[in-house]
Amino acid sequence: MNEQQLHDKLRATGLGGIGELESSARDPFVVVEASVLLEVMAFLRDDSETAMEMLHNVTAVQRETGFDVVYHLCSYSRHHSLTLKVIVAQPEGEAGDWEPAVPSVASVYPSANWHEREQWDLLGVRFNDHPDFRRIILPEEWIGHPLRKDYVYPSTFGEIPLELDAIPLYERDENDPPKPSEPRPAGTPLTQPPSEYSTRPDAGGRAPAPEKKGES
Amino acid sequence: MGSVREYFSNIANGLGSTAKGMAITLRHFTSEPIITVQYPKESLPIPPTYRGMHILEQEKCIDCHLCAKACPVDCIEIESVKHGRVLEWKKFSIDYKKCIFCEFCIPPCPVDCIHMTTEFALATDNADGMVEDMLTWTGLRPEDQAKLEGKASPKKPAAPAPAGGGEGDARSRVAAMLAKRKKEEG
Amino acid sequence: MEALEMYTVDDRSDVYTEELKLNLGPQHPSTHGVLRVELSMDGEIITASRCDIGYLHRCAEKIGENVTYLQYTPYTDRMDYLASMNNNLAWSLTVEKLLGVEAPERAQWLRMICAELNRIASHLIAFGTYGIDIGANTPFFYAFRERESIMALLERPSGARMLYNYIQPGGLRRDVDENWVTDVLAFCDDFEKRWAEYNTLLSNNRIFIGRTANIGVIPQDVVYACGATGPVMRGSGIKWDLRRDVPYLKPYEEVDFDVPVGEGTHGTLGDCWDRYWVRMREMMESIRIIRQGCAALPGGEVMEKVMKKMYKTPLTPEAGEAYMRCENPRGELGFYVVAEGGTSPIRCRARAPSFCNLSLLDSLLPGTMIADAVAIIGSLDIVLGEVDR
Amino acid sequence: MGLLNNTLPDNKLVGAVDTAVGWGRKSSVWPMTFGIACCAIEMMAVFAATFDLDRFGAGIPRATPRQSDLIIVPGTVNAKMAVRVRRLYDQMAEPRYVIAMGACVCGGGPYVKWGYNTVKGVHKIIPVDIFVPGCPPRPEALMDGILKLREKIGREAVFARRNEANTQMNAKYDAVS
Repeated sequence: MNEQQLHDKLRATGLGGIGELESSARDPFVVVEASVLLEVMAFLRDDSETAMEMLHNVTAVQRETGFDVVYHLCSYSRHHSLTLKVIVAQPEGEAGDWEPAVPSVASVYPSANWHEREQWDLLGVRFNDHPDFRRIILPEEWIGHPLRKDYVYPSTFGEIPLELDAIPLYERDENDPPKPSEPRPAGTPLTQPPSEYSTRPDAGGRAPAPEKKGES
Repeated sequence: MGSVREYFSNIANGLGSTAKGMAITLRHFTSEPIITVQYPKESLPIPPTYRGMHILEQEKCIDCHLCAKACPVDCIEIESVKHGRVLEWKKFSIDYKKCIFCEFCIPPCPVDCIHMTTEFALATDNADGMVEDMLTWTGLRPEDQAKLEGKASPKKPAAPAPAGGGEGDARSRVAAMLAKRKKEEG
Repeated sequence: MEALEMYTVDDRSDVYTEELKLNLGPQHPSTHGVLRVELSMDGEIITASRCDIGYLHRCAEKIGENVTYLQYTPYTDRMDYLASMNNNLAWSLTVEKLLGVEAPERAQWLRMICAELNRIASHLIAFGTYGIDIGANTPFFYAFRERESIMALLERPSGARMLYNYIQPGGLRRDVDENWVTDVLAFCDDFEKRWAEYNTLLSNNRIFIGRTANIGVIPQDVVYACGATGPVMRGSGIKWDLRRDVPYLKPYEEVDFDVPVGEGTHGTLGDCWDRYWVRMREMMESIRIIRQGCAALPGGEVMEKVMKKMYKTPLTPEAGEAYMRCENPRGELGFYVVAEGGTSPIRCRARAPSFCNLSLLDSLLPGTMIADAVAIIGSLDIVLGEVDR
Repeated sequence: MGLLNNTLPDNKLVGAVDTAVGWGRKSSVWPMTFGIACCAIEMMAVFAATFDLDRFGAGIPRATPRQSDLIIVPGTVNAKMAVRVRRLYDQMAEPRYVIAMGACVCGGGPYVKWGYNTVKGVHKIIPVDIFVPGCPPRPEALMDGILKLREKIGREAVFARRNEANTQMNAKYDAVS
């Protein structure tokens, strides 16, 4: 089945909160309300025609208006795949450390377990009713979620120096401990480029202006 | 009784298959060519496309910083002063603590002045010794100096780039550079 | 689990065993990197296990959001460092999908040959290190000898031994030299003889079979539930290969090859030996693909003309998103890229096959002996660079 | 040892002992089986038949830090791993040597700028004897580093440097940890 047929099939179930098939992007996707996510997943897995045996990937994407949580499902017996999306809009007046929450699908697809833990670890998206909800990659004591756009790069982790020009552990003077460095502004990388030329001006990702070259 | 037989046949099987493997090893020991490379005396053949240490043809370089811009890790540092078309060089260094030898600095160069050589042995015991200076001279060359001071007309470029492909030239320069490095070391 | 009950629920009440917490890794020769597994032991039986990963987390996704599309290619090399060519291929295909371009025909065929060569190199490492895990040191040296030949072949066009950065969005960085195809074919002939020796050395060794058969059995429903792919999936008898079922390169539609699956040769379907044997047979299938690829290699350009300027001006795809799956030696690598204009994506997610395969481990280990744990970890063939990214 | 160093005159006998012990040490530098990332594969290639590190007496990778003289740190060290690397180094017996293999370990490498999690060079954690840059270095480059280390060991006075330096260093580390 192609995506259109899968979408029609989903619509025919009578579940509310299933959006249109968006084909504006390269891969078409279906936007689903968080409230019916588990039902939709269970239907797609159990129906003999859709037969989505595997949840291939779970991704959270931070956008300016909130977070998208993207689920890639695929069927190995029917050779088709579908992308589902849950959009969590950022409420008005919420600060940068706002944590969106979506229901965990680990009860339907156990493979979501690690994926969801990773998204929590790196992006700070909560998955409600997750069986084992803790950080997976970074240490438990880590502060912040590094893939956020406003993440503040740390200069140390405990005693471990993370900066390029840090004093080595074994050369430190116990009587004169190194001063904690100034907190860098959010989003600033750990090392500054050596000269104004050697970094791309729009490396932040969002600025669309293409680069003008003096030479060409 | 059957289990005892099975036990011993298992042992016999294990020994038998080990002996088969040993026979292969023995065959390789006697009849296969030796593949060990005696490193300090010889080395594996390195293709000319190998991405090793960089080399800069300084007289060709026009200080456009395109290589530094293309670098994903910002390991190239360039500093120079432009006097018209004459360049006063201060710095062109590559930090091998950061360089990942991806070769992205080579294709953007409009005058084809930066190349990668097959030199790979960069081991050092100095934590700050991995920043390699690519310049063969710093400041102005004597003839440029004279021209600038005498206010000579900047019609001619100070260092005319050698015509044709500079490939052979770059290679010979690599040889000279390596010889220089070797001399400094020992 | 039978063994577990036999030992824990026993009537020898005078034999008192205490639960022992054992840390396997992160520095351990048989964990294939810096994996840490917290094991609860009852005597020699594992009662519970908990994986702890993240000792090789290298911020790849954050970097992807900050460098340009082209500059990210070397970072994909460093995810699954045993199969850099396949990772480059997956990333390039994702960017090409986002841009809506396609590589020239010669580039596609060369991509396939290089990717298959790298698949053999990767499986050779799996073969050699699995031997060491089980206690056979010799296969390691044989595997590395053949791997050196592949390194030498791939070094010629790409310029590096391991992290090639050769396949790039739009094609290949440079064409291969004129003798390359002949040398690849000569390697194929040589490798077939070596492969037979490997089987005598390890695959059919009685002790090796005893250590791996009927150990770490993964049923098919667990494979689907945990999202395992690649040889782990095929070892359980599921005949699925993206190269055959969803061909992501045109040449894969034209070449003829089989998809080896586990058959339960030495007992249960889906045990360690089946997974190992799937890898061994995949090497021979790769040789078949390479032979056909070399025979049918067309001429022409290897890089799309419009893409050549990406070295000077960064690529700026339109807003959109693309998800691309590729069959890597360890399973299906998926790149999910979200672009909003600009020279960098706003999200760059890598769905790593080893990450999903490793999530099986916690359910596999309880009930087995500690020595089998090593065999099971080895049979999953994980690369920690890819698990943690 | 410091006592010996102070009392023994700098004569030919002490020099001969120095030379003999130095020769013995440099001819059996046993590395530790320790792999982190990409560079570990090239390190394994060095131990394999094509390059055969055993020619220099360093071909027996030991599985435990207690038995090894040399720790080759092959691959990126991140915040989580740095504690373990430090502990492994502490567990090694004197004299111990460290080779930093690869750009990540020499000074951050590709992860120097955006790597929120990586240590920018393992010399921030443990003292390093030889740096081998490259990403990853060729096996020959690592062997070049090991040859340089052998030279360095051969030049070393047996009773002097390392004990002093390491006692001071350990005291400092104990103070900060």
